[in-house]
Amino acid sequence: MTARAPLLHLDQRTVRKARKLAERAAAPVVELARTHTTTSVERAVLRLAGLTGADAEGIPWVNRLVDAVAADVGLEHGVALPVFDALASGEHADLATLAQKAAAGGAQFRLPAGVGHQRARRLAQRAVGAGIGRIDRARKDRDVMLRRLGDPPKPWIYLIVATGDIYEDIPQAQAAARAGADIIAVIRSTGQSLLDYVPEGATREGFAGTYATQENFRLMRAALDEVSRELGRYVRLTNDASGLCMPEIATLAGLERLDMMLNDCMYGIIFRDINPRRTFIDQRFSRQIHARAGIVINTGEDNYLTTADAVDAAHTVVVSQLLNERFGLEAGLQDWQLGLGHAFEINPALPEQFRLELAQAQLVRELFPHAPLKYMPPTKHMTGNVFFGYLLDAFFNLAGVLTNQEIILVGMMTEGIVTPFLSDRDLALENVRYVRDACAGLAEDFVPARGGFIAQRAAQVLAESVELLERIADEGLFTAIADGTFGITKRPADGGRGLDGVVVRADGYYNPAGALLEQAGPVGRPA
Amino acid sequence: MTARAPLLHLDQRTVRKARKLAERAAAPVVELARTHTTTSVERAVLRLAGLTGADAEGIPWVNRLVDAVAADVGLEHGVALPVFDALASGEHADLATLAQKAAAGGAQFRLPAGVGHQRARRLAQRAVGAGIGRIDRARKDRDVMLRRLGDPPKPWIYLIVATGDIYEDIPQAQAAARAGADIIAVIRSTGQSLLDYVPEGATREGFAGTYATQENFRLMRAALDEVSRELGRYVRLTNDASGLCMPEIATLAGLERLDMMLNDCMYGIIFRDINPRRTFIDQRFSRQIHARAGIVINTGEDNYLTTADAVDAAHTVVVSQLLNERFGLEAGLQDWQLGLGHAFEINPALPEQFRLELAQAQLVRELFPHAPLKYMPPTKHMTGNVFFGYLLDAFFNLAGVLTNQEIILVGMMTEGIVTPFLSDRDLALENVRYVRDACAGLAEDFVPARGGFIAQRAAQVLAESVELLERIADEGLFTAIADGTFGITKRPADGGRGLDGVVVRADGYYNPAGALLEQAGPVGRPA
Amino acid sequence: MTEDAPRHVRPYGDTTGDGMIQLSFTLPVAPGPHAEAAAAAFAAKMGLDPAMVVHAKGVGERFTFFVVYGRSPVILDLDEVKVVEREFPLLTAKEINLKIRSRLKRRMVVVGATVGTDAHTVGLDAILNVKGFAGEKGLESYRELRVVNLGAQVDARDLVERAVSERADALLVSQVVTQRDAHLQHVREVADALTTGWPARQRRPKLLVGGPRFDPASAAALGADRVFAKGTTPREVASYLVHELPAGGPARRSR
Amino acid sequence: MTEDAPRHVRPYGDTTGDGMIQLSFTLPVAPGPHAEAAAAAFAAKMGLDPAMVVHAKGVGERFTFFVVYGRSPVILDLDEVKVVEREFPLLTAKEINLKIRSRLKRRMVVVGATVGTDAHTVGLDAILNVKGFAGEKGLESYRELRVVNLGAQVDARDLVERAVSERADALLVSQVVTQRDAHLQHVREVADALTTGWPARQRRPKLLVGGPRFDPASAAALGADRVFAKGTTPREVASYLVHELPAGGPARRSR
Ligand code: B12
Ligand code: B12
Ligand SMILES: Cc1ncc(COP(=O)(O)O)c(C=O)c1O
Ligand SMILES: Cc1ncc(COP(=O)(O)O)c(C=O)c1O
Repeated sequence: MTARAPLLHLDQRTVRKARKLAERAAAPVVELARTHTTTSVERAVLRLAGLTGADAEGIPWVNRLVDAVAADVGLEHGVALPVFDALASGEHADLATLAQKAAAGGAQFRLPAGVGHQRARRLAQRAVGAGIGRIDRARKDRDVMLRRLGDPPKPWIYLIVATGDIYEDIPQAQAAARAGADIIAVIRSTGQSLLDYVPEGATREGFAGTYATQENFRLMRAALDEVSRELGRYVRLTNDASGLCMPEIATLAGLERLDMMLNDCMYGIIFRDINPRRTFIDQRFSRQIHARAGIVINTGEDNYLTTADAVDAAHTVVVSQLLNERFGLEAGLQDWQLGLGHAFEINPALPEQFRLELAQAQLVRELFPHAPLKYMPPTKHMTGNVFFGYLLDAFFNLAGVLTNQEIILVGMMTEGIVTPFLSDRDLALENVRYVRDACAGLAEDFVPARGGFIAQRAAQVLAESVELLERIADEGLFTAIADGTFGITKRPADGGRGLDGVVVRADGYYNPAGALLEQAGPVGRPA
Repeated sequence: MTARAPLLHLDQRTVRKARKLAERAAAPVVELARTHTTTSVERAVLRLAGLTGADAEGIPWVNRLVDAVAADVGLEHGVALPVFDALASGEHADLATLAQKAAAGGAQFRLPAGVGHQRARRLAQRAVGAGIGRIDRARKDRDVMLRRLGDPPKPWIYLIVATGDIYEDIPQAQAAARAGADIIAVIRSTGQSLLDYVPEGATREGFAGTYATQENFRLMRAALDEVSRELGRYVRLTNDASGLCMPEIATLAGLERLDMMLNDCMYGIIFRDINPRRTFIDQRFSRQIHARAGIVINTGEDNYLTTADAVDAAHTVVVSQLLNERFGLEAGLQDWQLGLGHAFEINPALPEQFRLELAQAQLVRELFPHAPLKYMPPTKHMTGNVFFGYLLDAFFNLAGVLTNQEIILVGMMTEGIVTPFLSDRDLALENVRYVRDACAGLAEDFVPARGGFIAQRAAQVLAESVELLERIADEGLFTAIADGTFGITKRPADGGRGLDGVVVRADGYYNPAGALLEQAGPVGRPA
Repeated sequence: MTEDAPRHVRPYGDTTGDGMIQLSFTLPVAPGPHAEAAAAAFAAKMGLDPAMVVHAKGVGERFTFFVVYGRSPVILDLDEVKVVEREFPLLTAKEINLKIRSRLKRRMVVVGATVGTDAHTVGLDAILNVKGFAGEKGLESYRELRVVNLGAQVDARDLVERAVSERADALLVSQVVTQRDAHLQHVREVADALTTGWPARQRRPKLLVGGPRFDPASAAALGADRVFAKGTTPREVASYLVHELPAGGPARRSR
Repeated sequence: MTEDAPRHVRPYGDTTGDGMIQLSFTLPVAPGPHAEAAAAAFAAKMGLDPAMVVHAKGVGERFTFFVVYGRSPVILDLDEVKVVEREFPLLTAKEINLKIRSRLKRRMVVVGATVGTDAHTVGLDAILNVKGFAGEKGLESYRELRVVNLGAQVDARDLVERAVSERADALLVSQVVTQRDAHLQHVREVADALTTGWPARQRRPKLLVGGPRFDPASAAALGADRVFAKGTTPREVASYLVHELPAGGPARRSR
């Protein structure tokens, strides 16, 4: 897809100003993330080091081990040193044995110093390095498959599968791929993001979604590899990182070669009532992993418009996108990995609704010309009238074509009713296909009048965004979140779940993954 | 609606050439119509003179009387002189009595000469003049209602009602009007256009349509007057003129204040296998009546695309429109009365289908800037997939908005299945309303690139039209029709039904209506 | 169907056996809670349990339109489903011409029309005209077939009269308009006309009926020999025609 | 309904009594004539006669999606349709505040939450928050109501515990996710927690349940006092709450 000349004639100084303000607003939060760790970050380190499995109650060994370390020496120096110090003692065959013993009270941890410190550090680095090596290999495998099978042209068609049962999901995902999906998203069971551990194994009992587990990731990726080969095009897989286990899930995604991940700097705060500090710390580490894994993140601004009004709150979407961009770049992601989210959520009863949507979509397109935007279909105004819903989805598809969106979630006519039926997906793809083909070059004929309705609306939203960013840069992002700026949901900095998992890093804090990832720097775009 | 600046940059010399050619192609046919009459034209004269009713078998008295005159003296001088001569004799109380007696063989006709001729002529002129006076009054009544109630802004929403039963039709039509219809079309029972008489009375037994009768016209117009008053906007009524009784139905429409009529110079030929000569003669008289009645005609080019391919035959639509325009203007219609027909019938599976449709719709728009175009929704490619059909109708509605069409037929999702359900109409209006409102000003942003895909396609269709018109002007319209030029249906000049009703006018031919109408000239646009 | 396909099935929403279906309909009831309850009751009487009335919209003052989703209790035994399988082999044009030649020793005559007040010819033409349908040429393109296409709006008796005079081997009748069962009525008229109008000693021609809304299983009830539904191709019709030729030697006509 | 509305009705396509409805569903059957016959058989088993299978589309190799139109035999007796009519008068905010004041002699306490793993708060907030819904202000705006909104993802036992400590007069529970009947399960958990967790001597608070997919008639089955469906407005809920107040004099609480 060749980028089109900009149509909105945005004031470029204002655009630059907005970016500068986002950087200023993000700075203290980045500093927070650099100086703190969380239980989930530490568990992710152990996962990279190769620790898997769970106890009889289903609690993963990484949780058991981190809890044991925390009890003995605290987490402020990270788990790596105490754990690899204990391993180095030779008393424990491997990480798994150590974890089991620790859980049973049969292992003691200390903070090694001197030679012990050096040795533990070396061991930790080697183990975690191996994990990162596996992520690198997964990335290479993806590159090879992309070269061999071919990468579908953008826009990519993104379809959700959500039966709750991985063994129903797999054939549905394969059917969706055969019907034209470029990306399969398996969404999670309603409860999972609040679990402070990642469940294990293949699962069949989710509600309105399937549990994100390493084994489910593996099964689905294998199924999609199979269908990719059959179809001669690489079918991407995505899942949700956001939640209490963001760093770990990001790690598992890297290991199992997922291709994209829902990962937002604020989604967990606003929509899952997860503690703000916890979230900002977790998201940084998880994005460092994504950066390394060559995973494209999808941010969640679309969600704001399900609670806030899409016209009144249009600028909050843009502000959040600028923040997500800033946090993402800082964590090492590159522009092509920033699937910033937005959505077609303006009330269809509003006069000029479609043009307002076009203004917003084109604004986002021009603000982030190199980001693969994730464009979400109408959800809030989808009712039980499936015929009208099907029509609204068509206009969403049309807006995507006219404004060159790149990751197109496919709207379902039953959005207002049930999680998608098999036939919904098929009908939805028929809808996408018609609009894409029948209007293939229509963007050529879409020329918003200079200073006309669309241009004016875009300029207004940009101006409101700058205004809001100024306030946030001055008063702080935590204050803004506490005030209900995003999704009109108030989340105080000390509220929500998971704050007890946040730990201030001590001076000697050591995280071999963090260290490796910080130094690595960007790895570049896939071939 | 303010006319937009043209977008296609058509070559105006080519446009003028096309019109000249259409005039040349039409000339011999106009000459034919001026020098011939038909049974239906003569029956229309009697209807204007006030003759109504039917015999026990349901055959109207106008038919009986014309047949009796034809049997005695032939029709080459028209019915007026023999009939009013007989009346003048004083032996028959009135036209109805005369018709009854004639049917029973109890009246003799002659061609009056001298004083008798003058007297008959005077009487005829007075009687027919009274009928035309009634049409004039109906037109004034419409003007008054339009002024009082207000005329809905264009585009006008056009909805079909077709239960077969006038008493089911009426509440459905009223419901449609309340739901937003500006025009109600009652379409006819499948068999009617081949009947060589107009049925009488209120009817309940049509197939896939309701019989067009004077009483049904009256009932429906009254019902719509009622709802117009309730809604505070004038709701128009339309029906079909084309068929073997075109002149009579046009007359009844004028008398009963219908507002539009389907009236095409070739529809009956191609789609009902009515004799070409008969049709061209009938259409001229019927249009003279429409002109007088201030009725907007709707032509039938949309139908060609149900039998021919909408891409290959695009130019045949334009050629037919130019011919319909020419015939219409010649018969005294004004530009605002020329509801030229076209349709959204390109195969939705074709790449760039929507842009091809836009090119055609915009071309027609620019060729006939002052005509209220009648734009027909997809029919041929509507399948049993009502969801997809609903979507296709939305794109039709969008094309209408983008290219400023003025009479919008409303597409039904069940088009491929059944005649419309009550709910189809309601859903269809929801579709229209969304597109109209959400995209209200979108035409402002629709700017086909100069020399781009749309402009090129339009230029190509125009060029092909000129080429075809050249051939028709040279070889004759009858030859073209016989060759299957329109709707890929071959209709030889001497084939089809109703040729036996065509009569060459004799030197002394007299038709008081024709005379009044030819001399009247245009009456002007309604207030 | 593959070997391991189940014999008993239910509708599939997103899970095997969930039985989920969608329904829409209008009730002549004024919009409101009573109407919604009526819709739920209607769905329940159709067997849905649970039934979710997900959309209700007044259409005028006396009607309400509904969309309902719900679980149908119906379990279908696929082995009991009767399907009109093609009872004849699909032949190539060459084979068809050859068979006619060898069995009939003359060209086969087919007379086609859309009867009654129905004016739709596209379907009939798709079968008869050289141009054909779905990439297959129409019956006119077969050397050994003589096609008489009478077009549309043909009276049943006129059709039979013409078929008599053309010595037709088959009548091809198309019907598209189905409102108030017009198509069934018109086909029965042809069957009747054939019974009364066909010379007693002559072999009665086959009566083929086609159109988008016929039930393939309704031939007998209509007095026809075979019904062709939506999507029929010319070659299917030609293959059927030769299949129905008397098997042994040439069919001789009694005069 | 007007006086002359009929008591027995059928679905209305375009003619009174035609019984026409539309259906769509997927069968786990490979596309083809057998599948279409199966769809027709399914529709027949649902009672449609005639049933027209107007659309059939393979979804992958093992499924086929269908659209069917047909005539349902069901005749509905409108007098038999049970509708949960509003059993209480709709009061103004003023009247509501007054009644609480006069009858309770203190503010009424309501505790709201979306329970279980359901994170949807928009519906609950529409009822509780000042901002309200459909132009009506939410319960927080009533002077005599004290609203404790616990938000979403609240455990049933936590909710009841909090209700105990707040001395709640009513629990307002929202449920939006219905897949695998999650909403029913979660509501039953609250009802159970209330039975076990509520102090024996205290008046048990009213349990109000709301969400877009509840059957209004299901309250008893869920152990709730009342169910509020899609489109509920805050004033309805407030009116219900005062309607349920003990009629005579102030309600005194035993400690
Ligand atoms: C084209 C068309 C027209 C054209 C017809 C032009 C022509 N010369 O044929 C025009 C514009 C003139 C027209 C007019 C009318 N039409 Co019309 N028309 C259609 C349309 C859009 C497409 C039909 C078509 O051509 N299909 C394509 C062909 C190839 O498919 P087919 O007919 O199914 O044929 C295939 C098979 O069925 C089979 N087959 C068919 N016949 C035969 C015969 C034999 C022997 C065999 C073996 C096989 C066979 O083989 C074919 C190839 O596979 C349909 C809507 C739709 N999308 O289906 C409405 C439709 C058929 N029309 C309809 C109506 C009501 C009318 C009118 C009566 C409306 C009116 N009152 O004015 C008029 C009058 C016509 C009349 N007197 O009959 C209705 C019928 C409703 C119903 N079920 O009763 C439809 C469904 C539209 C609607 N929803 O209202 N129409
Ligand atoms: C907004 C929304 C979200 C937002 C929620 C934000 C928030 N803070 O609430 C976000 C984006 C976070 C979200 C997430 C998910 N959602 Co959601 N979401 C929706 C959506 C678009 C609108 C719901 C809504 O707000 N309606 C507006 C309110 C006002 O209506 P209401 O809830 O019906 O409330 C009214 C009445 O029901 C009643 N009422 C409701 N509660 C109560 C309580 C009481 C006491 C009373 C008296 C009355 C009452 O009064 C209200 C006013 O009239 C719907 C789709 C749709 N169009 O309906 C999907 C939908 C509800 N979501 C769905 C799903 C599956 C999810 C996810 C589980 C998907 C996933 N696996 O990731 C997630 C996770 C959420 C979770 N853990 O529960 C499904 C549920 C399917 C089902 N039937 O089981 C839906 C239907 C979409 C779909 N078709 O798949 N979602
Ligand atoms: C950014 C982001 N992360 C995660 C999720 C899903 O998270 P959960 O499983 O908590 O619903 C979403 C869903 O919309 C999202 O937008
Ligand atoms: C121009 C024109 N006249 C008349 C008709 C209807 O005529 P009939 O009643 O013969 O179907 C149509 C229908 O499409 C038409 O387009």
